[in-house]
Amino acid sequence: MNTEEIEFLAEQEEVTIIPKFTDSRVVHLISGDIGPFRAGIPCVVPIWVAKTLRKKHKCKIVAPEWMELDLLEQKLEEEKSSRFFTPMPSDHYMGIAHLLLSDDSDIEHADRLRLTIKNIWDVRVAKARASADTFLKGGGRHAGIDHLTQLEICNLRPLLLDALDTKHQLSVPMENMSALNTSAASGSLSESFSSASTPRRSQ
Amino acid sequence: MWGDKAIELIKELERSSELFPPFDDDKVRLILEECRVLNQFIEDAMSSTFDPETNNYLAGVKARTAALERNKRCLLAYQWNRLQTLKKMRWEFGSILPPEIKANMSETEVQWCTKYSKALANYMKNIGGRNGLNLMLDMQPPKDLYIEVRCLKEYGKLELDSGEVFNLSENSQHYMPRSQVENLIRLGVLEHINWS
Amino acid sequence: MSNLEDMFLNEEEDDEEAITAKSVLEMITDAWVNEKLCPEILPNKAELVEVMMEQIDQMEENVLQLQKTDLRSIIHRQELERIRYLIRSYLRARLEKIEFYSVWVFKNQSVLSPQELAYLKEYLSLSVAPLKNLCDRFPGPAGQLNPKQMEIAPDLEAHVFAKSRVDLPDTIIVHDGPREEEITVTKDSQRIVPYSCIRQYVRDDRIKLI
Amino acid sequence: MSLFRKRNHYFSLTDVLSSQERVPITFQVAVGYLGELDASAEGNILAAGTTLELPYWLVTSLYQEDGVGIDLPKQYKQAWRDILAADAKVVNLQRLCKYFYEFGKLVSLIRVRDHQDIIDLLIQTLVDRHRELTNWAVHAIKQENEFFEKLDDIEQELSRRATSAELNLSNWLQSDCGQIRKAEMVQAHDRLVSSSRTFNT
Repeated sequence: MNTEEIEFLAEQEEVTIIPKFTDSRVVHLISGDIGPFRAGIPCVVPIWVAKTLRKKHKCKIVAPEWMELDLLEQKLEEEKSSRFFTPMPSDHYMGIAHLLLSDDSDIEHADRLRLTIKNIWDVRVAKARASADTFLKGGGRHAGIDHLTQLEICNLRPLLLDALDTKHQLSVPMENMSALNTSAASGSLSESFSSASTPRRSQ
Repeated sequence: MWGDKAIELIKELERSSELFPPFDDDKVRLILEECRVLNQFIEDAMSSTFDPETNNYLAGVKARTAALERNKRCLLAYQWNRLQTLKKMRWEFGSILPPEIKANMSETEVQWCTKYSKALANYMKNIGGRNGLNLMLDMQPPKDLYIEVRCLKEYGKLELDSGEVFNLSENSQHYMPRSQVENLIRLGVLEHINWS
Repeated sequence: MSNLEDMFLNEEEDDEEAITAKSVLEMITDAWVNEKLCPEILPNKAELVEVMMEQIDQMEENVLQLQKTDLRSIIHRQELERIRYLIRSYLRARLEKIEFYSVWVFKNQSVLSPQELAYLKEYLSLSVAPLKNLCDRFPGPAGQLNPKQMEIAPDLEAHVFAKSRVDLPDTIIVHDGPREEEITVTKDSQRIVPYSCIRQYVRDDRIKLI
Repeated sequence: MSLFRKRNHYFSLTDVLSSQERVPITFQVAVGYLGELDASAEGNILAAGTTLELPYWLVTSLYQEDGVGIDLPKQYKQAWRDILAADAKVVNLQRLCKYFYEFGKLVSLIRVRDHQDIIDLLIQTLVDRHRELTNWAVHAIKQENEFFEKLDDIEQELSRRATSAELNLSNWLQSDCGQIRKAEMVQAHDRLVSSSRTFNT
């Protein structure tokens, strides 16, 4: 999966908005009901709805609870000092930050929030790369990766899985690599010979 | 050496700077000629007498059998990989391929493309309810219903499902439904501008 | 019609067990992610897709009643585009595997929907033809297609990232050369593992790929 | 699709190419009907004591014959094992053998007594170079190609995949993602067509 596809998933997460309009009818979306909307009264909608409403100047988006500077700076410290990945407030923290903290965001301190979240991301990704390397060096075919989020995994995938697969395939006795090309394929002829003549040296 | 022409064919394909190099029928014919000679040896050997001292053809037969299999593998890999490219092109260019590419296709490949298109069309007609589902659309996650586009080349009139008609002349800019212009953007007729 | 459809249509009568449109959509979303990340083609969810396409058709008609500029219409249409994308991308991911692993999938065809199976058959016959043409020009016994060689099997030993939806009743076993390791899998735990050792759980939706 | 699956099947170009790499083979006895393999052979007999370097696929059909022996290609011999063990990162694998890993795996199958040594060498080399490769791939956007050109074919593909994931992410971070783009092949085609036009005029 790529970044855009994971962002698509993040857009389905819910967020609180403050509508600037009133419409007492509930909208029956396939993904669940939203509304009614009352100007000034917060309500919860999927992020993609919030983005659309906002583009039309129909609402303000409220920061999720976890999107708070003090909290995030604490999180950053925690992440730095832990050997493991610490649990994140949302499995889509990076995607949501990206969706909600644009340049003209409604959310206060958007710049600093964005920076802090990016710092957390950087610490985690560096940690992930280092442990990927250790894992690859150490051997073994499985490892716990609790609390890694989808986007982090997406970033790690080609670096780790391809190398891991390659390493594994080098080490297993070959059944299906290109032996196809030669001995197996020419088997029919050489077999008919082996009985007729010289004994073949066994491996 | 046996198999040299076959590996040249493979390298040609691997190293070509072209999206779809011409089908190298001359080389294919040379490889098949080599195979004929190899096969002749094997047939002759099989029908002659075997004598471990004076007429030991075993190694010769084994090596030639391997060479035959090798040539076959290279030829099949050549054709198979070209079909993979054609397939990808069907998804990217649509059903009409550029003349430069068409010119490089063998007769078999031209036919294959037609059949592949037909098979896909059949499948897409039979899925997703009443009207079928065109899988060539929505290649990226959708964002906005309407998007801004600039026309990169003269295209002429485009009629939307709604009946509305747009005149797509070079450098003109339009605000149009994403779902109905995505294809033209992917083909390079339109450019998606001012996205968010 | 299928049980699923019955449940779906009876949703108002039996609230507890009912499968709502929302939950069908969630299941399709999960199927999409799994299919994108899984080395092999997974059992099809054609029933879910059918139900969802009917929903879409219905919703489309309802939306026609609304003014095009009505905010509600815009949001509905946007949702329809999102769901259609999801279904298209999901079916494309399957199609890609059907084509690439065609011979292997043909042998394991129970995972396909009837439409996919029909497509696979057509694809196989049209793809074999050019290769067979070449083989026909071959002298001697080599001039035959060997179906065994043509078969490309998915790499079930490929490593994947997985997350468990449940506490698994049994441990899973990871083979690493002569060594075997047992792992207890708890709900929401995440790991890197070879696909082969969680295959059955991915296929029955107890473990999802991430 | 896993990199392994993509590169290893009957139709795979990389698999065909890696089985074309050469293996030293010695005929201790004269062998008939193989003169074609040796330009200096007289008639169709390969003289006793002839040593040739033949493509892997051909060697597999002959190496089990009486009086035929194979040697390890130089890159898997002790001298190179030592060099790679000392510092695998600095070795130009591309020059040493374009399909170092995949060919090595193939060779290990026909040299039973060296099998484990070769596999160990391949794995150790892959692991030793991986960190460097990762670092390079992640920062590839702003670097020159000198490092890349030293990678074996599979390493190059690995790092291309990693680089493209990294690029995908950095574009997204710069909000460069919502744009609907020209299809990849259409773009490549247009570029080729326009460059050939420039060339012709």
